[in-house]
Amino acid sequence: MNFAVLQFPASNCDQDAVHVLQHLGHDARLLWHKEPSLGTVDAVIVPGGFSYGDYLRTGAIARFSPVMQALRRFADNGGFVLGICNGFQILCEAHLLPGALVRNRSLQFCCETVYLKSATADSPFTNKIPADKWLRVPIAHGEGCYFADDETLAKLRARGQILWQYCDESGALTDAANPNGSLLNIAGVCNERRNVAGLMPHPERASEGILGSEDGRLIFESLIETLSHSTAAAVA
Amino acid sequence: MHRSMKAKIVITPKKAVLDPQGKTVQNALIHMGYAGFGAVHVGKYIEVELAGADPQAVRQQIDDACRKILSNPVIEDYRFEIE
Amino acid sequence: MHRSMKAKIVITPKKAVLDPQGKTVQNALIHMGYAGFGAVHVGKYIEVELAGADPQAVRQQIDDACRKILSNPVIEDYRFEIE
Amino acid sequence: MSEPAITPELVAKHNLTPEEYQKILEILGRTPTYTELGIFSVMWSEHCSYKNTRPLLKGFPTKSATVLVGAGEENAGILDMGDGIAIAFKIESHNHPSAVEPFQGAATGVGGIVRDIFTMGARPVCALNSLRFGELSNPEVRRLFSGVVSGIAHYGNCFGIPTLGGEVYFDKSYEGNPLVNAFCLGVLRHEQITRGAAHGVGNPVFYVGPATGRDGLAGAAFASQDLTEESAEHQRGAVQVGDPFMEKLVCEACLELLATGAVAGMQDMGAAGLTCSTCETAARAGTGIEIELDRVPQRAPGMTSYEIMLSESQERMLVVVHRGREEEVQRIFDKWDLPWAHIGTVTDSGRMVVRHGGRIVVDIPAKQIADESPVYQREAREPKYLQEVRAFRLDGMADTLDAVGELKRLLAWPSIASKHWVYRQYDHQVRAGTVVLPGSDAAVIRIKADSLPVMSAELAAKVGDKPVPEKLLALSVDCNATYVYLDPYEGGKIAVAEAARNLACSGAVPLGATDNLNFGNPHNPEIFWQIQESVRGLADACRAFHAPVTGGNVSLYNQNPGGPIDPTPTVALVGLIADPAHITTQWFRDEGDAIILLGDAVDLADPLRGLGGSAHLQVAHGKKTGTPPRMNLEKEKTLHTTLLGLIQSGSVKSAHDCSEGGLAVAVAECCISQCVARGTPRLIGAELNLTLPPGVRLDALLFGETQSRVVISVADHDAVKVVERARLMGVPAARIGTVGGAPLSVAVGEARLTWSLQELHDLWWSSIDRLMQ
Ligand SMILES: Nc1ncnc2c1ncn2[C@@H]1O[C@H](COP(=O)(O)OP(=O)(O)O)[C@@H](O)[C@H]1O
Ligand SMILES: [Mg+2]
Repeated sequence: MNFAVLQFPASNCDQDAVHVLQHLGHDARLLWHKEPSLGTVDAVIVPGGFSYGDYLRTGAIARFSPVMQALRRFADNGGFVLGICNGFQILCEAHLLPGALVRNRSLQFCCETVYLKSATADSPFTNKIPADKWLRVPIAHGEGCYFADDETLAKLRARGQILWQYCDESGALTDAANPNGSLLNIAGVCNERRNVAGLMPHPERASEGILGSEDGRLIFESLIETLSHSTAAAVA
Repeated sequence: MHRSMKAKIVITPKKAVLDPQGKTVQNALIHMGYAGFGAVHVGKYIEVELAGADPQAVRQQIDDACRKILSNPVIEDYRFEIE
Repeated sequence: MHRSMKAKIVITPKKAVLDPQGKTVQNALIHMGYAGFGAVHVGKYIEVELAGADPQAVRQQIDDACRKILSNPVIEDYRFEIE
Repeated sequence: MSEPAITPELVAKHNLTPEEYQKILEILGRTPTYTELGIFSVMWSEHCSYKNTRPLLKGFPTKSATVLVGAGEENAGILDMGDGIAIAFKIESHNHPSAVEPFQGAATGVGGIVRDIFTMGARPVCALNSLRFGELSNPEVRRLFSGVVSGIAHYGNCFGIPTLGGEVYFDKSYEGNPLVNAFCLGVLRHEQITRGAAHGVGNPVFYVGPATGRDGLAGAAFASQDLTEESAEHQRGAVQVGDPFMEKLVCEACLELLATGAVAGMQDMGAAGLTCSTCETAARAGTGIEIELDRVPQRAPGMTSYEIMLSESQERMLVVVHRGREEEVQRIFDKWDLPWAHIGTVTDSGRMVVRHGGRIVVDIPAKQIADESPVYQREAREPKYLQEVRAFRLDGMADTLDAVGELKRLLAWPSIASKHWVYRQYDHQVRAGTVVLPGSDAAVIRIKADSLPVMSAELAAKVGDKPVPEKLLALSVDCNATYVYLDPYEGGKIAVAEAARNLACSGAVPLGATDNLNFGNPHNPEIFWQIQESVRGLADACRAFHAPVTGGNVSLYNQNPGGPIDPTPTVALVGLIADPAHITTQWFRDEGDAIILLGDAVDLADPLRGLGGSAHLQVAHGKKTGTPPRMNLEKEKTLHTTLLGLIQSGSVKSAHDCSEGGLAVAVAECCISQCVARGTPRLIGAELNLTLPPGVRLDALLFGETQSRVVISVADHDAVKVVERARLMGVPAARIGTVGGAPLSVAVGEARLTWSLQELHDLWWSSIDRLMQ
């Protein structure tokens, strides 16, 4: 497969995303935020980092980059997009995903490993994750508390757009397992059309044995599986 | 005439959004022994210097900027005045 | 009579101190094509609900709280009004 | 603009002695201008010139076959780590700025050290920090502690560098004068080493980064004074604010720029900003430099030449470009949307000439000011308090009656308790290289191909498609300042030995060291003696472990109204792990494994049995006294080689060194310190069977801090073989127990002590959280 990884001025997990995709045997290249077009790609990763120092609000400024206009067209055409951490925040700010991410309830940046439960296997990003498997994946963010109004939350639930939730070791969605105060323990969601998803945890940091967990691979592999069945690469 | 103006923008978290910072400040105030302090809300204050011409057009622009970038309508409200 | 009041506090970076946030927002606004926007300063806005009695005493308390915990006098200025 | 007249008072205000002023008159052959006086003042401050410590630093081992750039030559030293790859690393203090404004002080400390590393042409890949604060019961200390930690987190996280580890101690002596030492390591290919030298007469000099403001004016001089109420107040108007976003852009742009080959030399504007960077680059190249202040981007109107030259605005770099290649430079700066300006030229005059408003405001010989700063041989005198320290005996102090309670209190003591409240605020995994996270003895990071800076076309052609082999580095930063206070020489040795032991426990061999000497006022002969003795200790130990010192930092005048801080010569050691299979962590792994103590249970030659200066004395008896445990470097070295041999043979499942709190704390940590995920520790019990050697007290056996000891676990069937092998190597070794069961239980003779792991874990894990709530 052929992936583009967006690169904003202070993206800092861009290289990690490229690394893991290449490690899984796929083509991945960085795409500078000033690029007006994506070229031909199968899927796009919006990586983590601090796009514009995260001044104002996380992801607020990045959303206006030229490459984001191209990304919007790509997504509108059904192209697959995965936002990780800051990438998730950017996609929410750009209204490609519902809701918003606000400051952790601890008011502190939080870097630790969490358990993630996939709420559904029926998505391009979760289809290879066994129902009884909680992923062990790190988080690293200061503003990862997921918020949406009640009406939006109800819709997300009804349509199965909640993809990942923070859980404990036994899979329970407890408050103690929630690292940032996210509503419904939400760690990641997708759009209504199910081609755009975002999550706060970092699967790219948990995709190699030497890093202590390979669970994150399942997310990339789900996407790759989906891509191998989808007909033509979307172009934008 | 080109006047030098200033937009003073206040952005506050929507009521439904968790405001842990407000809570923390409130607790700190209580801790310091200040009596009679109620709820605290913490938001952002943005000041924009404006070289622009006509106040009406500027007002329009600031409102636009507030909606599009300075605030996020999902979680925040904004208000501003121009001086 | 006990009146219900509100303190509206604005905390801004001191003039001499670097305000990277303001600078970044300013650049973004310029990039987005807002003409005539000059320097931008980003600070904090805090609203405190006051149950307290006499406005004079409250004013003193808020000032104290601003100095001691709400602002960082090393790099920030504050001002407030009570309504 | 009228400048103040140069008076003796003004000279004194600049921290220059009358003799130093005489020397300035000799160098210039005239009265300095006000701006020149400012320049001499910062260049000759301790921070920039090491005038009080230079003779001592000569004692460090600084050369070895692997040293590519030695200590003091450049902004950071560089070591070879094989396969054409090198590492640049250094530690630096930001103590005084952090005392004034903890968040920004610590943040800019990180920014400064990161710049020192990419200035060398290296890509920064990880950071560490070493922190000291007063006691957490004091609300002001809590404010400093949380401000410093969030400042480090803010800068490092946003820049995108993993903060892999560090240390934090709490002690009254740091009240009001916290220590904030930040370490950064970068990697590069040998050919990519960049010099901070202004080579090439006629080459243009560029300024890149944000505009200059009145930030941190004369910060270098400030760092070289006692911290008084007044200086803190004075400093207030000028606090430096860091912008990690800008730094990230500057770093990426500089690395991209270096790959063009258009750069002749590069230096960051750190302490003393434009002054230091112009002076030093010219001095290193033996050239001169001429700059025009009107071209320097300025944030505030009406800045004087004095202010512009001495400003410490952050995230700025000075870049000397090969003539004719200016456009490439501009293209890259523009790509990254960075402000830049062409501010001057390299000359052959040997002088640093500064123009402002059409006038020459500075004209001084660069080499003399940079290299001929005054050097002082300060008077050293053994401190009086040491007599009392040495006289301390255990006689009047009863042995423990409550070992169960005392271990709990030790684990909850903030200096021993888990530091996860700190490191969970740091992104320690960004760049997907962290193999051992904070929480074990040493952090381990893998260096992969994409960790290296981009290559120039020329270098890429030379290197070809040869894949870069992945490397594993282990890092640890250590210093038990209580030991140093009680015996500077032994304490100095122990700081290095503990760092080296932490590396050995993780499976690494030391490559090199960097140190940060944090002390009080050197004009006090007793403090100078502390410096001298502890440096001697550090040097001897670095020699013993074949760890050349590649550079470091000196921070003096760390005092508060209550007196000087405990002498704190922090040491960071970097080591190489040869094979991923050798990576070892500190927690017990499998039920039924044998627990083996390598090293003596107690040092019988030590009359205090390892309790002098121990955490136990401090926590259970409120005493910070007694001669600290002895450090025999030969013995320690043998322990490390033996442990590494065992690790390489594949028989070691876990290894943890005994440090503060002795054997009991070490074993408890082996049982409770593995963190699987949020709220999910892995607790694994142990059953120890200890014997009290004749004449040894129970508290000494459990909590004594006898040096050169490591607790390992091995498969039951390997135990006999491992013990034999260790003994054969000359390391005392004994099986002391077995991994498994629900509690931690220790049998000593008749006595049987038992602890619930849940309780121990809670005390150890959550103590700092609770104190910070
Ligand atoms: N300031 C800090 N920043 C990051 N990690 C830290 C910090 N302080 C302590 N740690 C981590 O906590 C663990 C225990 O630290 P410490 O008690 O100093 O270990 P040791 O006694 O083995 O040197 C180590 O992994 C260390 O890196
Ligand atoms: Mg250790």
